[in-house]
Amino acid sequence: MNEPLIKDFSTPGRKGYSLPELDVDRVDPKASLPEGTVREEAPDLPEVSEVDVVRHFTSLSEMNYGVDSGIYPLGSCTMKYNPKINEDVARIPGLANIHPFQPVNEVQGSLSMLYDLKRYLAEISGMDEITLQPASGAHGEYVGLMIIRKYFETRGEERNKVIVPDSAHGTNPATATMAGYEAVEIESNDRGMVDLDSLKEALDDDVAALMLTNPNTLGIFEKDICEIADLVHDAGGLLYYDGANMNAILSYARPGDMNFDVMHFNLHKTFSTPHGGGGPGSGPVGVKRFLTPYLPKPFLTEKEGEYFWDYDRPDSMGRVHSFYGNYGVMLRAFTYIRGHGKTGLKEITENAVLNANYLKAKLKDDYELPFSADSLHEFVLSGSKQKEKGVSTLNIAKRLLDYDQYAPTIYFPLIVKESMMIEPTETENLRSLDRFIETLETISREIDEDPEMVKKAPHTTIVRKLDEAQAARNPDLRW
Amino acid sequence: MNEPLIKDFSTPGRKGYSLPELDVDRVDPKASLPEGTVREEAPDLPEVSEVDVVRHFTSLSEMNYGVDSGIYPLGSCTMKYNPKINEDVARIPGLANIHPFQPVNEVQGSLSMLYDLKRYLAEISGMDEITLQPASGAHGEYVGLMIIRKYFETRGEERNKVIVPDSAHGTNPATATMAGYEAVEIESNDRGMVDLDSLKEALDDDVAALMLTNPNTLGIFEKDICEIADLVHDAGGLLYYDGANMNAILSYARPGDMNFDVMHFNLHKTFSTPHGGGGPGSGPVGVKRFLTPYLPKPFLTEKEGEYFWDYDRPDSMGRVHSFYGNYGVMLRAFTYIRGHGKTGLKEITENAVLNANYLKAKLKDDYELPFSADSLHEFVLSGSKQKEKGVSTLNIAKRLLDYDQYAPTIYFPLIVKESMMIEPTETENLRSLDRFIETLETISREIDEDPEMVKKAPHTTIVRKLDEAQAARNPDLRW
Amino acid sequence: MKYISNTPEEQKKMLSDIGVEEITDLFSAIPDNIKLDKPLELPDPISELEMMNLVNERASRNTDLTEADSYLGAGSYDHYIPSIIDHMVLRSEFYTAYTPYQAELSQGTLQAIYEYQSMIAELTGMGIANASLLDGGSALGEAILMALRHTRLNKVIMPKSIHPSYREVGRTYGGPHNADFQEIGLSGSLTDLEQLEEALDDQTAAVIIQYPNFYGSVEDMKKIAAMVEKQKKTLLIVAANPIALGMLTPPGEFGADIVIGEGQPLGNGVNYGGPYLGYMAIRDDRRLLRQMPGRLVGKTEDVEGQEGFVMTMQTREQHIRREKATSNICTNESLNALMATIYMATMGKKGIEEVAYQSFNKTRYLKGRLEGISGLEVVNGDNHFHEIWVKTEKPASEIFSELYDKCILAGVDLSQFDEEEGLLICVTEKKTREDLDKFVSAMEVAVNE
Amino acid sequence: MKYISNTPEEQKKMLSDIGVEEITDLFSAIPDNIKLDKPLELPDPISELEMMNLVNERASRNTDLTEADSYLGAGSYDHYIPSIIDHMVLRSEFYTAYTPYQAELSQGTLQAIYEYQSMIAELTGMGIANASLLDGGSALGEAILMALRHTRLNKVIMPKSIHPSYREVGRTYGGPHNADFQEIGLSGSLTDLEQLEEALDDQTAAVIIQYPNFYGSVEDMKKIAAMVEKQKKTLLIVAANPIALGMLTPPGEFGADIVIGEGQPLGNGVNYGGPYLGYMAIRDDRRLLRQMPGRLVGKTEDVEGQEGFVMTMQTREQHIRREKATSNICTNESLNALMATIYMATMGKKGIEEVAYQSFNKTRYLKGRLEGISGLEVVNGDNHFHEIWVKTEKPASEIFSELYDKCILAGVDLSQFDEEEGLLICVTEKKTREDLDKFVSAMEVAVNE
Repeated sequence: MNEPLIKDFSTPGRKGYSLPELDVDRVDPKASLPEGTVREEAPDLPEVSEVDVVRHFTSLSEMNYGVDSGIYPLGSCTMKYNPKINEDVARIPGLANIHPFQPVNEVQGSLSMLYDLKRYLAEISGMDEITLQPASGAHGEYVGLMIIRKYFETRGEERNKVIVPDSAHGTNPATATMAGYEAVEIESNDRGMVDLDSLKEALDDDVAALMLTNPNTLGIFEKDICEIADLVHDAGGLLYYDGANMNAILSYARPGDMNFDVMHFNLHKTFSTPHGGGGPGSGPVGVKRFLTPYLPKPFLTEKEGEYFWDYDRPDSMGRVHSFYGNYGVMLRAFTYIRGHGKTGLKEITENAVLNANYLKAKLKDDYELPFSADSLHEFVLSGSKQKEKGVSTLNIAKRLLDYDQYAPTIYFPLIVKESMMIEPTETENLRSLDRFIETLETISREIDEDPEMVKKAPHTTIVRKLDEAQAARNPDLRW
Repeated sequence: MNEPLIKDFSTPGRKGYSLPELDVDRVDPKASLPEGTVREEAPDLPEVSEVDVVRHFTSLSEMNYGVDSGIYPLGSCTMKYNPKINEDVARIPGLANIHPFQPVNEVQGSLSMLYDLKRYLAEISGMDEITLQPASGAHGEYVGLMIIRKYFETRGEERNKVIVPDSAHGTNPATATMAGYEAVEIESNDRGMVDLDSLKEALDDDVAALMLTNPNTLGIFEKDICEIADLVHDAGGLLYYDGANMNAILSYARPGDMNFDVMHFNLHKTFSTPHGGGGPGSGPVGVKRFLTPYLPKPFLTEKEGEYFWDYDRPDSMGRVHSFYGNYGVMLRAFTYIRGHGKTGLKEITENAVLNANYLKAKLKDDYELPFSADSLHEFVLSGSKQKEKGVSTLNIAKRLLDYDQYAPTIYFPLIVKESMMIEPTETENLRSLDRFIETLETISREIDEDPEMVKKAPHTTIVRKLDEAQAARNPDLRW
Repeated sequence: MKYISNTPEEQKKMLSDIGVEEITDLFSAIPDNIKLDKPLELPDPISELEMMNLVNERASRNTDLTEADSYLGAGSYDHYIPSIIDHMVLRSEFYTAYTPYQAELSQGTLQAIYEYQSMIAELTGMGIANASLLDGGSALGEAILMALRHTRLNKVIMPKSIHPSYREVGRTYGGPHNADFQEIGLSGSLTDLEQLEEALDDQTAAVIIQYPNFYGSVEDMKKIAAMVEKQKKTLLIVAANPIALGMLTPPGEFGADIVIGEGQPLGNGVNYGGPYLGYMAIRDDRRLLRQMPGRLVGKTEDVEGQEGFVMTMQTREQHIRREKATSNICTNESLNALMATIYMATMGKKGIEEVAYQSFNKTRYLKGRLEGISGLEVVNGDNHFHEIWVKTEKPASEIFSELYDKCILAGVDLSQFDEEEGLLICVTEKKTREDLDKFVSAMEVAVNE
Repeated sequence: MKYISNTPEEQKKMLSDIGVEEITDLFSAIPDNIKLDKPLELPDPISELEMMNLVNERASRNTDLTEADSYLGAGSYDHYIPSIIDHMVLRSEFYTAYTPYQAELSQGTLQAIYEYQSMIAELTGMGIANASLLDGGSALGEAILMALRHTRLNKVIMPKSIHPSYREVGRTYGGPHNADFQEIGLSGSLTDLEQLEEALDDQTAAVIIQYPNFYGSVEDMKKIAAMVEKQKKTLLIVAANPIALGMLTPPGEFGADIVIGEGQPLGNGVNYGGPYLGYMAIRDDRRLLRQMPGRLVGKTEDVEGQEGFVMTMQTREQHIRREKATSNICTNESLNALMATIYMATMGKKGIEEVAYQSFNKTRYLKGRLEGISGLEVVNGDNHFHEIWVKTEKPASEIFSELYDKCILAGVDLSQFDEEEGLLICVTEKKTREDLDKFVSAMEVAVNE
């Protein structure tokens, strides 16, 4: 049932495209372009019909699993249902079919939506100003650290380190490096939270910032956040909030109120813009007032009801996108937030947390719960008990696929062995949660009864377990 | 892997809809409506969330096979690729979002498209006038016979019979009955064509019309069509053309030139509007000039560049649709015909006929070809050889499904035993045709080697062979 | 635009395998005297890009409902359509499939139809619903034929309170079968029940009632049903607006034998009148069922005992029964029925009730405000669902055109049907109070100017 | 709007299973002093219907490209997008999926990316392409970082013939890593090669060339490549327009080390600048590959020997390598890459060539006609692909606004970048001769008025 590659459908002379006849003279570019710059032979792309293309990609889609297929409990990824109306809004010709170089007076409708989105995000987060330019979460982190960098630069302070807890996403340390910082890892304590002593030890006048997710990747709220903030601020550093877990706290707590100075949002998580199989995302950054001058340019501004891009930002950290960021994603997030409004966001968080706690309550007997602290929208189990029977978390994940359900995030956070990070989101219904519970219970039973079978999973998927080692050893990256 | 019924997802109080708050007073209708006409309890429809609905119907769609899934060789159904752009055109708000009671001056754009479509159909068929009102092929047949009825009525002739060849679609005799005629069946000759002697015998002054498909349901062109037409006309009857097989003759021959008086088109076959799992279709009817007065009303007319509906049609056969027919389907057919234009339609027919003849040439060794006459866009095989080995055409059809291909039309036409009526259409590519051939050859081999296995097919489909007898005996038609 | 895969080289190979030289050789069976010897007189082919430009230009010649505030109804209703419907319908496994002849590869379509049948039956309070018919008008035609066959009588009482186009279709269908149509006049905006009682006798095959009726009012169903019940053989056919059934008592509770109607209001766009879907539901009666036209989907089991769905009772249908079939219908409106199914599922119990009540209450609000305008009469009084019949001294056509200048489509001018005068004004849940107030102001000016 | 399934009863049941009373109890870990004690100051929730009205009103405040004849380009190009792309992308299995962590349930995304990588590699003439980056500008930033890491040098030659925004992004990315950017001036519409030669030395990590360059002209790639080749370590980074590669020699043939660019012209709409996709391709070189940022998909086999696809070489990436990763990139632009993949497949060999040639020839036609206008200079001469740089005596802003009155978006006013003056005019295959003639007439009036 493998689908061939699109090139395998190719036959010389077959056409899938449709273009008007050229209605002007055809001239030879070789006559006027620098020698050797006109290609002799057209690029060897497939020659297929429209029918071939449609069937091929329809078939590929059927080899994929999306949120519309069922539960997608990837911890920290917030795979919630993507409302269809957001797709409609992003496709309204008057909104989609505008060019980034149109003068601002021609695009006031869109700018008003972006401006509103900024105001919403500021209110939701308790931050003062927002840039929408970053095109993904990691991009947002990068912009955030670059703002911090510029801030210290302007003040003439040299600070070279960024502290990152060991439970942090891999993007945090990688971002620190990219922004020219040295990443310093600190350990978590036995309750899964930032260890204050380790933090104190790491803090010195070389520290530019602490990057933190709250609730953290264990789903646990860092209760000591106010103390943490004070410690960092007292050491002259700034506090960076990784917004990956915002779905846990909408309307309940705000990074701004926790004294974070900079943060990023993941519109494709919290605000339900589709992940698209790995993007596009969007990672707006929020800052406290004193950091506003350092935001990327251009900066969206309003004056007397007119919206425009301000390029005159002498202290800006610069630019990270060719244009203004992932506009189409912003339209979707605008729709989502505006539609939910004042009361809806709170319900999102409440039900996300309820669903996660329900799963946790039901699963903690069959699987080890390494940290017992209260958790919010997600929680982490360990497959250690099962590992003792020879079945790894990877095997469990693969076995879940046989039951037509996606697996949790596995082997992350690194501080838990055989970890499974589970985030159901608010859009799963009880039936689907119960089915997930039942399946994990079944797998636990299967591990007792027939561990070899589980180790060989998946059995019913379109391909069985794939050899990743071979793929890395002998990279076959193109046809 | 069964998908539950949508009601099985229902929980009291769950909501999938989104409506504004009522912004006027809410009054009790009981106060003003006749006693007993206000229901006490809302209808017991499912109470589910939007996510439930989306997942449910996404899942149902995955349990279906469409043209985008692969070959769909249903004879006489012309299951060709449905271009996506036709769907886009039919959804342009300026075209889709108009109300049937808007005055004609507000909908001139749409009326111009319908009028152009009529002109195209007239040119393609060689008929003089067209009505677009019938909403399906059978509806078109009905309108056609009612036009004939009205014609004879107006002339004061009483004619009560309609002749139908035994190879005709079931709709033909049923339509005759519905239009108040007695259907008289005549036999085909041994070459699969209308038997002229039987025809002569059946013809008398009680015959209103002969209904004919050309090429007929065997894919064979009725060579004697001119003589047939003369015979019918000489007997005072009219000639009706069933347009189901128009894909065989575009740009090669026209019913009008064959002296047919009335005909219907199947826009959802020849002109590639999607069948939608059994509709919507559209069955425009074309007539020769002398029958124009009898066309349904309202009748789309043009005067000095303005288009309007003419209701003043005193001799009209009446009306068969609440409005003007399946407008959305007409837009798609307009796009298809206009896009292909003068040269494209000819290529359609040529390749449809080529593909069918290629299949026939390759398959006639393994399966019996009961009529050897040249055939056009489709052909009929018989599973008689296989039947002798205990495997029926139904079994063969079901076995095809195991290879993820749709089956041909089976047990039709009735004049061939164990018949398989195969129409690949022009949009199948050689790869897909070869795969179909290879699969039928494989099945033929399987029948020799393991007939029991074939008889138990399908094996790999989402459900296995379903008990139709039980369904009819104890009808379970709702939850 | 072109959707052919074969390249010239492939064509050559295929021709050689077939054993002919040229493609044109394949057409030798067509006699020369009728073989077309010139190209069709059609425009030249164009590309997708040119096509989009062309159709957008045509669209720009229309005024669509996003450009005007529409109060048009009369059988085509502009309700809000949840976004998800088109997303689901664009799943090509649904829309590019044929009638589900091979059930095993068509469980999606079949199960959706089964769900459709179930929900239509529930909504109408009837026992059995079919898989859809062509539209509301033709569904009435089919219901009439069904009644003629079932009762073997031929008088059909078809009041003038029924949509004029539906009556036309009904007459067309009944014509060849000697149906004797009796029209019953109006009393205000309602069927004249005295006339009805008089016309009704033991020769009556059917009484047809529209619910709410064409003029927007709700007939006294109890009284009518009681009259019909007196005639043993006579069938009560109700043409019901399915959205209204979110608020109105289902016809099944009044003893209707056949309920038909236009399914368009259930999640289908106005689309200039089509494609829509006719629905039909009947009492749970085996004899009636055998007379029912159209496809039926039933639940059954496969060889392993697993549940599945098939088309069933096909012996009623043309492809099996040929000239003895209950109808010639073959293609129905499956995709539109799917849209209705998704609509009913999405709105659910509370949603369909809310749509009905909002439509009713907004109509009531408009009615109340319009009644304040002198020179304007609302014929319905307080008996309406979501349409009202307004009479003014000025001809409706003038009022319509004055409101059109303010981008308001004021309602359907009844004079076009040659029976009554006035405007038929429809209000759905899509209207806001602000819209309605604007309408009233514009109407005030137009009526009294 | 609301997408929550739990009903109050279900919530109660779940809370009781968890062992708490109220939902708010689940939030007790949040200290009171930071717990939000008031509702967010956001508007009230609205329904889908209200939302559509709201966003349509906003849209009406824009002038979109269907309302004006646009000659805007400068990195965002309005090519024809085949209808099928959006149909395929709306398959929810694609757009509602996450990064393909579980390969066995993600073969669709993975195979599509493998096909994308293959076609990008083919188009650019390079050995290896990654699964996409965020956009053209950030792809340049990543390429610069890659060159710094690979060469351990820090001089980066970035001529002014490169898109000003890309240069800004490049400077941002390079900043923290002490990149020493050297800008090279223009000679006409081309990079001043003498300056380039002068600046290029053995401390140079990379030379960046845009192809065609920002002003629409095609650099003398052979000459430049020869210069770069003289410096052993220096990498040649080419920022190429992928559509232009339907006509222009692929950078791989000139020995480019890294080719990056904006993938938007491949079947992605202009969309006010995003989401787009950055593409990146490199020489088939294991050392370079280890420095490559972004996802890579490779072909492999399952336990039964069946072919399949996985994300590979992940040890370069942040989730494995953390602070030592080649980039922090995680989410890329998979869905946009899918659109590009479908575009490349649909257009194919001949189609992409035809788009390129049509764009080129229509630009040439316009250029020829514009040159006939006195007071107007085309800086490019005959060296252009589908953009030309036009200088007039009148300020470009005045010309732009005069043509805007005729519903023409005359081009990008270069003065906004503070380096040069004039209009950058872009012509794609979507323009007709008639459009171009109208443009010329309008320009004639505007220039000479």
